[in-house]
Amino acid sequence: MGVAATFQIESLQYLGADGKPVGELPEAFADPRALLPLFKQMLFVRQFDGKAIALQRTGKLGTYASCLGHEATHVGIGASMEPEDVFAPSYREYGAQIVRGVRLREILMYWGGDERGNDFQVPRHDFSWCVPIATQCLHAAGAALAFKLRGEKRVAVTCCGDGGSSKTDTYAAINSAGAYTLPFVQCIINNGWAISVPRSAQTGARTLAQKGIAGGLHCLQVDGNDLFAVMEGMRRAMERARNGEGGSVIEFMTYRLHDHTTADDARRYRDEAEVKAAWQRDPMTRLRAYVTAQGLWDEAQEKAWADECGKHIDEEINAYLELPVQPVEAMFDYLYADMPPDVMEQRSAVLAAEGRA
Amino acid sequence: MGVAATFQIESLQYLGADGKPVGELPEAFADPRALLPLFKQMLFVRQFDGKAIALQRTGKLGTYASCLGHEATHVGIGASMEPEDVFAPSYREYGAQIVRGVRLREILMYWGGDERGNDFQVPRHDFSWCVPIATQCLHAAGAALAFKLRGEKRVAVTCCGDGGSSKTDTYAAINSAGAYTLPFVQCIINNGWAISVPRSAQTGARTLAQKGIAGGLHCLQVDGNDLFAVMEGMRRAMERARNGEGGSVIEFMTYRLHDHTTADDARRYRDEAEVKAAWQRDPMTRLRAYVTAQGLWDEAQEKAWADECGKHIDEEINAYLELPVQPVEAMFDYLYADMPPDVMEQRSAVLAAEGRA
Amino acid sequence: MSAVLETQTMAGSKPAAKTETPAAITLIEAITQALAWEMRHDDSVLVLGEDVGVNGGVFRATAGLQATFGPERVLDTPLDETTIAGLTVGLAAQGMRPVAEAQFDGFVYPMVDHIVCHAARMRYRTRGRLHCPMVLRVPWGGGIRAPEHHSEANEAIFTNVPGLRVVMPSSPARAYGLLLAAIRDEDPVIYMEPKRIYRQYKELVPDDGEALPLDVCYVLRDGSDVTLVTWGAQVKETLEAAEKLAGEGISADVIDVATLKPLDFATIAESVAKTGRCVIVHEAPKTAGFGAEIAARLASESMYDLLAPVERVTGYDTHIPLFRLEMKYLPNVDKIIAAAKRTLAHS
Amino acid sequence: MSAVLETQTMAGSKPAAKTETPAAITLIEAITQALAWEMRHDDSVLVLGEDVGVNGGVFRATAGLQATFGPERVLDTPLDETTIAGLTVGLAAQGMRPVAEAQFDGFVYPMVDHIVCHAARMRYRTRGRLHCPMVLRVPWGGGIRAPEHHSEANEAIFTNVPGLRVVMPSSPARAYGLLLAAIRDEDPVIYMEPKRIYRQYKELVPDDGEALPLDVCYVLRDGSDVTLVTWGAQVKETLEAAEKLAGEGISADVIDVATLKPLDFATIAESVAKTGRCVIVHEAPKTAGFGAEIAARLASESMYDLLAPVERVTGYDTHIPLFRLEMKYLPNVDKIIAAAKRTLAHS
Ligand SMILES: Cc1ncc(C[n+]2csc(CCOP(=O)(O)OP(=O)(O)O)c2C)c(N)n1
Ligand SMILES: Cc1ncc(C[n+]2csc(CCOP(=O)(O)OP(=O)(O)O)c2C)c(N)n1
Ligand SMILES: [Mg+2]
Ligand SMILES: [Mg+2]
Repeated sequence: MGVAATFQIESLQYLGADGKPVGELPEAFADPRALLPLFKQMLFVRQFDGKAIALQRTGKLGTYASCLGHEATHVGIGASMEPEDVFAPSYREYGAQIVRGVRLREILMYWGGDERGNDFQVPRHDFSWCVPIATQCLHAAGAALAFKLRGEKRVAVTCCGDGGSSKTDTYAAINSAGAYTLPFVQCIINNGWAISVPRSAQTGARTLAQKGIAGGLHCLQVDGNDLFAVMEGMRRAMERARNGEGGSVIEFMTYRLHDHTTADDARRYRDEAEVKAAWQRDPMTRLRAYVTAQGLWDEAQEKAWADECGKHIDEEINAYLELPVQPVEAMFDYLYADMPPDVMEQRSAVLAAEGRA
Repeated sequence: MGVAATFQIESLQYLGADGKPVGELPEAFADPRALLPLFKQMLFVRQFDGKAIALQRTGKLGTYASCLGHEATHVGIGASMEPEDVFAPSYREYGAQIVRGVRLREILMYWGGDERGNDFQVPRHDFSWCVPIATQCLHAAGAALAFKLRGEKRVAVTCCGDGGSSKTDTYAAINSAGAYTLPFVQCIINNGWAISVPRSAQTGARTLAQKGIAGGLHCLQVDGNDLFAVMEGMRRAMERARNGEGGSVIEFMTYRLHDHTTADDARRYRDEAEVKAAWQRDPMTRLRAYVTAQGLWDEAQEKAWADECGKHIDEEINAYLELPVQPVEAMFDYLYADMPPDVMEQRSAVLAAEGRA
Repeated sequence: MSAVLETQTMAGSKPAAKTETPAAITLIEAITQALAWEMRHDDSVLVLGEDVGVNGGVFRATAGLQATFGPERVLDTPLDETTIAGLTVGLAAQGMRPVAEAQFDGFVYPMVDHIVCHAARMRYRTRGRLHCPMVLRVPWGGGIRAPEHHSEANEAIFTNVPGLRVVMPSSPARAYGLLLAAIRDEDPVIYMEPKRIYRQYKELVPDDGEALPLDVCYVLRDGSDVTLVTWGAQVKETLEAAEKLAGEGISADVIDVATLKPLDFATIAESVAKTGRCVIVHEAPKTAGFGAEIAARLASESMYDLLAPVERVTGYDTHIPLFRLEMKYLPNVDKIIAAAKRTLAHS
Repeated sequence: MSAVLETQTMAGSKPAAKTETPAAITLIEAITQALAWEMRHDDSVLVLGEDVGVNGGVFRATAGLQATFGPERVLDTPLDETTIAGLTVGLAAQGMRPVAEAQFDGFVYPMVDHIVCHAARMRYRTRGRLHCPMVLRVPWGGGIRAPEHHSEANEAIFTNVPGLRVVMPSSPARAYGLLLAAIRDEDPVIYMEPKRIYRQYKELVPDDGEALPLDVCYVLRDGSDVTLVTWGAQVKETLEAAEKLAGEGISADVIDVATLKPLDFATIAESVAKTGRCVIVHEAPKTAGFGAEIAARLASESMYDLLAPVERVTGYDTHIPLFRLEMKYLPNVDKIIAAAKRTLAHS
């Protein structure tokens, strides 16, 4: 009767729901001003998200997956990466992508039914949005393997949801990262729901962070509505990865304040009281309280920044709305590097039918 | 900086490599005579295994996967189950199957290229051998779900190897068992190798038992060459399952003493010294030392039992060898309950070609 | 195997009179109705999938079922298609009749392993000792302006696999009768649902528990000049094309294949024997789509009947585009008419 | 697209003279040779799969490669096909040229999701920003007395999927040239290896790094009465059938499709234009097998050339049996001859 192994999963929280620190802040934020650009990004993302939903509601966008409530997690993840790192998102982490350079018009193009949205001008090497849940996690592991084999000091970061943490691909990614000691960070964004299925129905595991134990990875649970915790958790994971110490799994505890997508109606399955309670832990309010208390932010600044954001967002929306639809041959032109004769023939027939032969 | 969760994985061992108890034996074996039938089963299985290999070497059997060295684990698993439980094996656990009633001729028929080997006369409800690694684990979870939904007090037990523990299906089975609190036991039989790939290359996890943590299951590591440990580990898991307390993952530490299959040559990738060392932990020698020391067994008994086994095995081998090949229409007759017309037509054409229309 | 001739043509997609009838239901409501009927009459039937419980499925196919039959008959699964497929095989092999849902066609691929290696083989492998009476429901096809991977027509993944049945209804009545048959069948059935026409029109579907055969094509319209063969959502466009062709004096047989595997080729052959011409319409890419099988059968069993080359009007050999371009990809009335006319240029 | 006419017939399976030549190699040795050539000349090429490392693969296709190129170029993977496929996509999208091995055809199903949803779509989805230059090697087909799931002919899983190429060599030289081409191609290639003929005979394959085109069928034998079309291991039986038919005064074109997708139909059509008759031979089940696509093309593009119904000699619409019965399942020389003669009964 021995003990074969023991494990402990740490959890990180720095800011209370009231925006007051609950202990010493991470070293990187000794100067609280370091926080401000990130807070502003969060505000920007939230404003954009609202406008995207409005666009959908008025028929100018297809189904859209809101990121309301995830801003601290998303922006924190993006801000923890270097440009040369590779990000493999699911479909919701605009905050991370925007920090990395993805343009709003690209986000809108994608949800507007136009593949050109995936053709990020920056960052060219990041993976695009990924609809088949958690498959991106394995692509990130593959990317991390490429970095390791080439001796590059780059890290692959990927996200999946609480639902996605049940997907076998997530496990496969975690296991490969452990087997090959890869520079890999698996972010599990636990927002409480996978469409209508609550976190509790996904698994009997007490935490989602412990999924990493199955692959021998470093595991951590952080308050995903606490930007400090997000940044500190990511810092540790990124450092480990870059130092060749291997992969991590971080569970970010947050909440999906909106419907799953604009095609969903969460009232069918989710208690309004739960949502109300979740608003009490809103990352934005919390951080605003903190920066305001620090004397770094006030209403006037918020107003000015909101206006600036609004202008930029509107420009991007206009660019999106004015974008002409792709020519029909686009559906053939990006399939193969060398177009096979049969495909070429079909392309020609389509052009001929459009009188453009 | 709190602690989100802690885990501890127990390990069980009762018998030293020299066959001497290393502590108090499990309660069930207070009377050591309880052990004898199991020891005899192990001897029987080993003798059969050797004859099966010989059959393959002389061209009378197809590729065969030997179970040499796994006897304590296999027999112990089978002996821990009730007849109404369901077993979902991989392809190697003859010991467990024989205890449950599968006949040697069925094992030989299967590896002899005849589907009738899967048509166990007993137990009718067990799953057949499963070649696509670890897929059987999910079938066991499905069976366990059926038991739970119907309110039956039955348990589904499944096995995979150390290699199979990397397979996403294993993870999926573990996760479902946790999510639905199923009467499910996942046996991971760690015999050190998955064909040529050593355990160390499969995963960064320190133990394979900890795979269960990812799904919130009860986890245990046992010495798989120690029949006491196997029986005690299984007892705990079966009890939990039958009491509605949910699923378990047990890692059995054993060793594959033979090549992967008769089609494999382990000398290409495995050190002879490692194999020699593993023989020192042979479950058979160890248990023989114990029962002999207990005065329960001697050479004469061993000889008499070997003869008895030999006779039975030869009978079964003869039954196998004398079995006529299935009629050609068998390849159509078991495809659907209601044979579609097209299949019927192909069947008729084949019969006609054989002059049997 | 005899073809069933329906009088109703469906060419006008919304028969207003029927919409008023209280019991007239849509295709997806017919699916719900069939599930409920069978769950009431057979305790071993259960439904499982992602969001099928309180949410009633993302398309509402299982709406109300959990409330009626309880969470032990309608199970939300963890988010993993491998899990769904594997559990379903295990359930079916141990005496249940699971009806699993793949949320969208594009998510069926992780299920392929368990379907092909186990569901389709269990009976064969065990010489009948175990078998897999299960249904996999797959919302299928494009044209609903959905995101990526929500618009695939991937029936060809399954049609070459022995041991499976592949079914695709195109009307509320056929959805009801075929789903009942699929659940009752002792073998695995892939039941593909043309999501574009889930709510296209209503028709009266008596809730009488009457199943339809799983190996019969439906002649939806009777003609003599050309045979139009299709399945799923394209039945609508094909009937419209036939209607327009009729306006030009060209009369077309329209066949809804409905049961792709096993294929009731006799009904198609009979029609082509009469018309001498065949246009096969499907959404999937052309190359090695299931249309190829029908054309191949014609090339071998109806060659002497053919007066014109067999035409295939299909999705192109590329991925269905995101929704801004998807209607350019799909077959449509004009393309079908053009193909029919090409066959008529031969005599 | 022009057909390549080979002079060597291969009908006698062991050209004794060649076997003596030191450089004459088997099909599987040609695969090893191609892998080694390309790894020597392109640092981004790497091999991954189960047991591909020190063991050199269960068939020895990667024998010696890890010793030569090191464990960073030849990677054993954890035992999970989803892992292999997903890692391969990630590697390919980030600048590597992975050659992944599926240990057997029956284990390719868990790879389907990543192949179909990602490898085949990466370029399309990102408008060319990312792409997947990868090869999936799949030992294919039956007839080697192997256990269950080791004998599948499942090319139809891939041939309907846009964005993929599907290749199957049937000689050492074609194995070498096609594998080089597959690795160098900028898009994902499913490279299926007829394991039954891995070691069937040897031929001289110069290790010159010369790739073959990925869209060309090979006319292996020139005839005028009937066209025999096949691929993979059945090339052997088909050539033997042609030889026997020749003995009876019937001359057959024998075409090795070699590249199923994209299909060089022109070569087949040209042959059928000459012979008027076509027998398609493949191991996979008949219904919706890839043979259907060829027959369908004939029914639409060569209808006026056909003097007889198109024949398909294939696996039956059931699973390939375990090995005691498997040879009854597979096409063979007699079945091919019988089908050819059936076509000749028409004039
Ligand atoms: C393989 C697959 N199955 C099903 C879906 C449909 N689907 C889209 S999002 C979703 C829920 C995801 O939940 P979670 O992983 O928690 O992420 P969240 O949406 O909450 O960010 C489902 C089931 C899908 N996209 N892919
Ligand atoms: C899905 C799948 N992939 C590959 C194989 C080929 N294969 C057969 S056994 C084996 C190794 C299994 O190792 P392990 O799980 O440790 O079990 P053991 O053979 O040691 O009992 C492999 C790779 C297979 N049968 N199924
Ligand atoms: Mg979620
Ligand atoms: Mg092993």
